[in-house]
Amino acid sequence: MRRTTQGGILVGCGVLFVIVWEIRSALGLLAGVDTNPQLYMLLTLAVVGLTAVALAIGLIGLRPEPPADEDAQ
Amino acid sequence: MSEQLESGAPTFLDKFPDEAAVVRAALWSSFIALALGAVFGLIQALHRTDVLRLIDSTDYYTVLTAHGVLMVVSFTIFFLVGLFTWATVRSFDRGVESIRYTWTWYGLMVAGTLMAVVAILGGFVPQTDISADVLFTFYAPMQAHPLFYGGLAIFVIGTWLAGADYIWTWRAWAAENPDERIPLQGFMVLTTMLMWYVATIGIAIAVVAFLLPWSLGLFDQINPLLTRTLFWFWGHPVVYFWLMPAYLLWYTVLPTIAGGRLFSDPLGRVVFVLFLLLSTPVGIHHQYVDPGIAEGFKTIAMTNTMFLLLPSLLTAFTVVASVEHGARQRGGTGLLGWLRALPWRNPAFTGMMLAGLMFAAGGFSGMINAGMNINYLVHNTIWVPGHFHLTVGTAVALTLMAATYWLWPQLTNRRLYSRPIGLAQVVIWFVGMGLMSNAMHVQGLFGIPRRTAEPQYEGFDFVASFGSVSELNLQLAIGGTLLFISTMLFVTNIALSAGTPKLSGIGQPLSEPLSTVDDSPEILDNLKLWFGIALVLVVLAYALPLASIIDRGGLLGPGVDPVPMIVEPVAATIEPTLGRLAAAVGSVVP
Amino acid sequence: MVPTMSGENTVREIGHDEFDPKGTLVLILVYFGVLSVMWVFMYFVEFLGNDLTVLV
Amino acid sequence: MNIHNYEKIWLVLSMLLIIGFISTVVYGATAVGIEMVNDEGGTIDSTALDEDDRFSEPRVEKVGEDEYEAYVVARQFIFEPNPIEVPANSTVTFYVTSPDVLHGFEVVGTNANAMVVPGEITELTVEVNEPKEYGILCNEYCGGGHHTMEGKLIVVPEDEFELGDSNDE
Repeated sequence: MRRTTQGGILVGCGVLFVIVWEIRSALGLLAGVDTNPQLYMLLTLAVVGLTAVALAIGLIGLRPEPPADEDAQ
Repeated sequence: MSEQLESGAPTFLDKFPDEAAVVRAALWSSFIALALGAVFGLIQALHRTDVLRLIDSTDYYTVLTAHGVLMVVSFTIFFLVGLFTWATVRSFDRGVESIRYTWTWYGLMVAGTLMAVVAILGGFVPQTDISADVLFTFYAPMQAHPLFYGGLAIFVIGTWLAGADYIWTWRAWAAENPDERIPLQGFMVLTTMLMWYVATIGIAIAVVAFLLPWSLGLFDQINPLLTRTLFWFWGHPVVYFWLMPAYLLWYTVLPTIAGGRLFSDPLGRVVFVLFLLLSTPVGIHHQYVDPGIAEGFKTIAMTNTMFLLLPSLLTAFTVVASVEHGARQRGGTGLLGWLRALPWRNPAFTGMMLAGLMFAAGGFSGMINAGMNINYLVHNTIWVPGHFHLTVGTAVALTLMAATYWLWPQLTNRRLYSRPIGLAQVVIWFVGMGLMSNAMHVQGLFGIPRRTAEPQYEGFDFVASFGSVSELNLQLAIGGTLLFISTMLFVTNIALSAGTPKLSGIGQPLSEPLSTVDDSPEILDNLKLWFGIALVLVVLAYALPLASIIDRGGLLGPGVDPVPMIVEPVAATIEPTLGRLAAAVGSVVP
Repeated sequence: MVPTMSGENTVREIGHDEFDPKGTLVLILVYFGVLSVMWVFMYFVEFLGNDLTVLV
Repeated sequence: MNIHNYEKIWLVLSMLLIIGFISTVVYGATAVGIEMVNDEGGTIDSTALDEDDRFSEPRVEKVGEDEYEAYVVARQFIFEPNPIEVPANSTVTFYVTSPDVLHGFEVVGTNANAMVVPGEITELTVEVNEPKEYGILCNEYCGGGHHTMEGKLIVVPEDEFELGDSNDE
């Protein structure tokens, strides 16, 4: 599988971070689960960081956009 | 980076150099307001969360007024007039009728902004009596310096003249092309400006008939519920005025950048007509828990507001379908696998998509705000700023910034200074806003108020149902800091772009819609009809509530004295007597 | 005007009649589900379950 | 006009969503009986609260079996009376007005949340249950000391409640 581009990793991990972190609020409000904030933050960063590394070394892969577009704007 | 893809097509600057200069000026005015507003925003985020307090808490309200006015009046509306000038000239494919006239309305808007900003920043200088610590909503009987109201009036007149400019171009085009349908961008510009004419009736009456003469001392009593209602007459449609430039970009630019075509031109027109019709007769939903307005009027406002969800829900479908079309044309396959085929490394595309994603979340909190009785839960809590930082603060702001990455080369014939910085900027914004608005929504549910320097009280503590208030504060502060960094990256990136070499032939034509206007009924383009219906709807929604308010409190409400907002730190202690003293002194000095 | 921005990126041209936005439909149905669940939660749990009910 | 079938499906679902929202609110208003603050509180000369029987001396009054009225003045930057004391398991109607600028009247962490406008009287009826202390805060910006404007609502056990306790002067 081809490696994901740096830009793709940045965008993907930014979105992943927000989603994983928002789940904490959802757990707190909807389910009444009070997670430890420090621990949860560490966990979030770990999930996002591991995903970033895995994407970077091609362990998991997303096909990047066609190269022709790289500098089109 | 590899070389710029050159289509060989002329840019907007090549075709319309004079108009491009106006557009650049308007956009720069917008970015300066954005940068200043971001500084004030950072001060606030750190102050109210008690992370870092650089200013006296009394001055917090000066900062808050400046942040509000600069962001939602100057940043958004300067961008709007710049973008609309571009869209009008581009879509009718003809220059403005008089470039001097165009510069005139731009000049008026600048003058108005400067007046209002001077009045607001005067609040930092205790030696003057110039002050406007009245926040963006300037509810009477809090009184600002006349310069503030005068500045607002001149700014709004500038926008009216801008609208007339677009109509002028349209009429000139229509005289030469009597049988043609209005091009889509032109249609969007015109319906938005017609909506603005309807909406600004409220603010014009409030400011010119009441607040300005009252601040000049021509009369000394005012009906606060009347001016507040007139404010919201304008104060809700103005949020659509902020949003419509983003919609215009989502409908007409985003599909092209995604490599596709707009799914449906006629539905785009239906959406803008719905906004023209329904944006204004809804303002009373900001007054669900106001005294002096009957529940029936509030129910009507709620019903209208709920139906106003329709054009936004339709937009969600049309825009995502257009992007999907782009992805499939780029070779994307599968039920959701096409998402991978999109140009995620392009900051213009990614920024607009992230803005749209946050708008989906902001749409939900907006639905809660629109619900009449559930408003008791969230009214004036920080939930509300949490909501509008997702809508105007991201759906609009991030879209405008992202679109600038695409638009700026068309206006300057220069490449963007750095696309990677641009990409990082939009992602930082998304993460920062994710943190900040999440914390704001949750705090709001715990009853923590908006618009306050120190949400910490002596007699009680806020009860957090999970986590803690201090943790949420930290989250809010980190989010606000990221947003500040993101704004600075954006403005710097654009400023540095002035130093990149001039190129030629980098024009980017926009793609044609899949479903064109030809198969839609001509009545859609009958702007007079829609404008007339919009006016009728406004009369239906507002005639009775306004009559009732005037009947109750009088045009110039008896028994309400002005309270000038010339608050120096000393006068703002908890002693209420001092507050009243300041008011008494202030009423002698109008 | 050219139909698309840059021919190089277009692997295939897809016209009006051959395009069904089924991915969009899936995404928007998920959004519909989220909205409905969140609305019910906010109204019936957060609001109606809250203290000091305002009455006539 | 040519609208794709999927978009028609979405149009129908959108309308259902909108109608669902409105129905929920109507259910709350009718079946649960939640009334909005409205125009029934009446008007008042805000420069002459001293001459008004109710607001010259902000207080709590008993008006019926388990029914109380609280006359509250919200001004820069205090609530009067403070604290507001009411007995448990009663129905309390707040009448709130302002002699100066707009204020907010929010019983913290509850649904009792309304605007206070000079010249108008905000009327808000709530049911209070077991003994508890609530904070009250102003949630509409009202001047440089806005963040210091707070009060208290104390729900006391029925057998400990005495009229007049609420007056702080």
